[in-house]
Amino acid sequence: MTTTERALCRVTTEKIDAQELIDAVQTAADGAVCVFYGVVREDSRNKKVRFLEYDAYPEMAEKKMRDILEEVAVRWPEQRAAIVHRVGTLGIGEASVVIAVGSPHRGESFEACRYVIDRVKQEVPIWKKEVFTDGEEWVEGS
Amino acid sequence: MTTTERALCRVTTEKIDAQELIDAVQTAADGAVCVFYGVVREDSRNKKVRFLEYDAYPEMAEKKMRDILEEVAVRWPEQRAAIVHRVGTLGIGEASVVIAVGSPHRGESFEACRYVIDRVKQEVPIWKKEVFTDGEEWVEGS
Amino acid sequence: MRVRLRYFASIRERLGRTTEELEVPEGALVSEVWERLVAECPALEQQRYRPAVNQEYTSPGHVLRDGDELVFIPPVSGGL
Amino acid sequence: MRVRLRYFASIRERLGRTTEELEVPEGALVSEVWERLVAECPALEQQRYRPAVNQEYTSPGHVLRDGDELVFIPPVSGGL
Repeated sequence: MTTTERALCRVTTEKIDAQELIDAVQTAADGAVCVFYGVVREDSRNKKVRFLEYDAYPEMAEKKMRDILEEVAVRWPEQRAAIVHRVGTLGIGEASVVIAVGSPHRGESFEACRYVIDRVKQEVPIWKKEVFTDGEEWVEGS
Repeated sequence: MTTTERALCRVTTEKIDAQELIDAVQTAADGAVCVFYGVVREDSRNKKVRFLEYDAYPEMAEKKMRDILEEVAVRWPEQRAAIVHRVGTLGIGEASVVIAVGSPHRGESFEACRYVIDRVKQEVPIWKKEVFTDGEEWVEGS
Repeated sequence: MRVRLRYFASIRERLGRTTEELEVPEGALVSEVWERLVAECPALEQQRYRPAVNQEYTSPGHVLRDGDELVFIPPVSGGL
Repeated sequence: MRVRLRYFASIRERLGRTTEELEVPEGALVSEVWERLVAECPALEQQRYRPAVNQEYTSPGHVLRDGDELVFIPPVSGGL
């Protein structure tokens, strides 16, 4: 049994409840909780976004998220992280992903939280399609 | 009139509502919101904390918070930040401070949020008293 | 032997389907399945992807086994 | 002339009061007010502080003016 077996990592079609993630990661030993929200922004490459469509390979996405939480547990044994990614249609300002990290110390909470979002963007099989006023396009990362 | 004149920075005796801070900083241009919670932890220097008492010089605390938000506006013109610090009696796990930063880009949202909490800990006239099972002590920073 | 394919995002839209079962020869490589898709749908020729077998990233030279789940993962763009 | 003092945290507890108005001579320095407090309450001798006048940090050599608000700020420990 790994340390992150019961960790919270989920792909959902519903609005993300950040408090659920905080409750999942915060312990009495923590002095710091860092929460990151990826949100839909209005402009992309100088075009106006009407909304986004997120698609996921959900079983693999959750597996890769769990792998990332394992990486956090190895690198920062005192910390815990959680990841929830939303899919489907999202409007401007809505959160596509929320990451929470609970930590005894503030510096490491930022480092771990940033590590998680960077890894999510590299590894987790989720894609967004930008729907503009005059067309639409799947965004493909590097 | 400065850019941060209407920014949210407040000392309060009430539970902090992180959503209020997020609403205060997030714009349609943002792709990232970073929220930091400083929370009361159970152990301090190997002693068990029962609860904390926070004291503030409230007028100056809000003024120094506003100065910090000005620093953020100068250093990261595309970002906005908010700070709410709670005072009075706080139990284990409760948030003493919440900071939110809205940003077009994720990397800078972490940098700015960390900058704000570091500056709060240096400059803002707020103090905590740790109340242990066998005594109490004002914590004095460096 | 048979492998199960699932399609996502741009590849799903180009192919116009979400899943299928394919009969492939023993010892077939991931890259050979991709070539069949490109032959069917030339628009995929320029498509970048990472293959995943049974929900783990792998290489185009991966040898498939009966019952594998194979997905060609377009460059991911989740997060924000 | 008069200055208004406010006390917080450890200094408030040591002095046992939260605020007072003090009559000081023209041209009095922040450090001279501190010396009066230490004379009254020797437990303050080792107390570290940064002085603030009218809610801005300043130096012990700051020359006070009538109506100033003077606070001796113990090392801060807010945040977490």
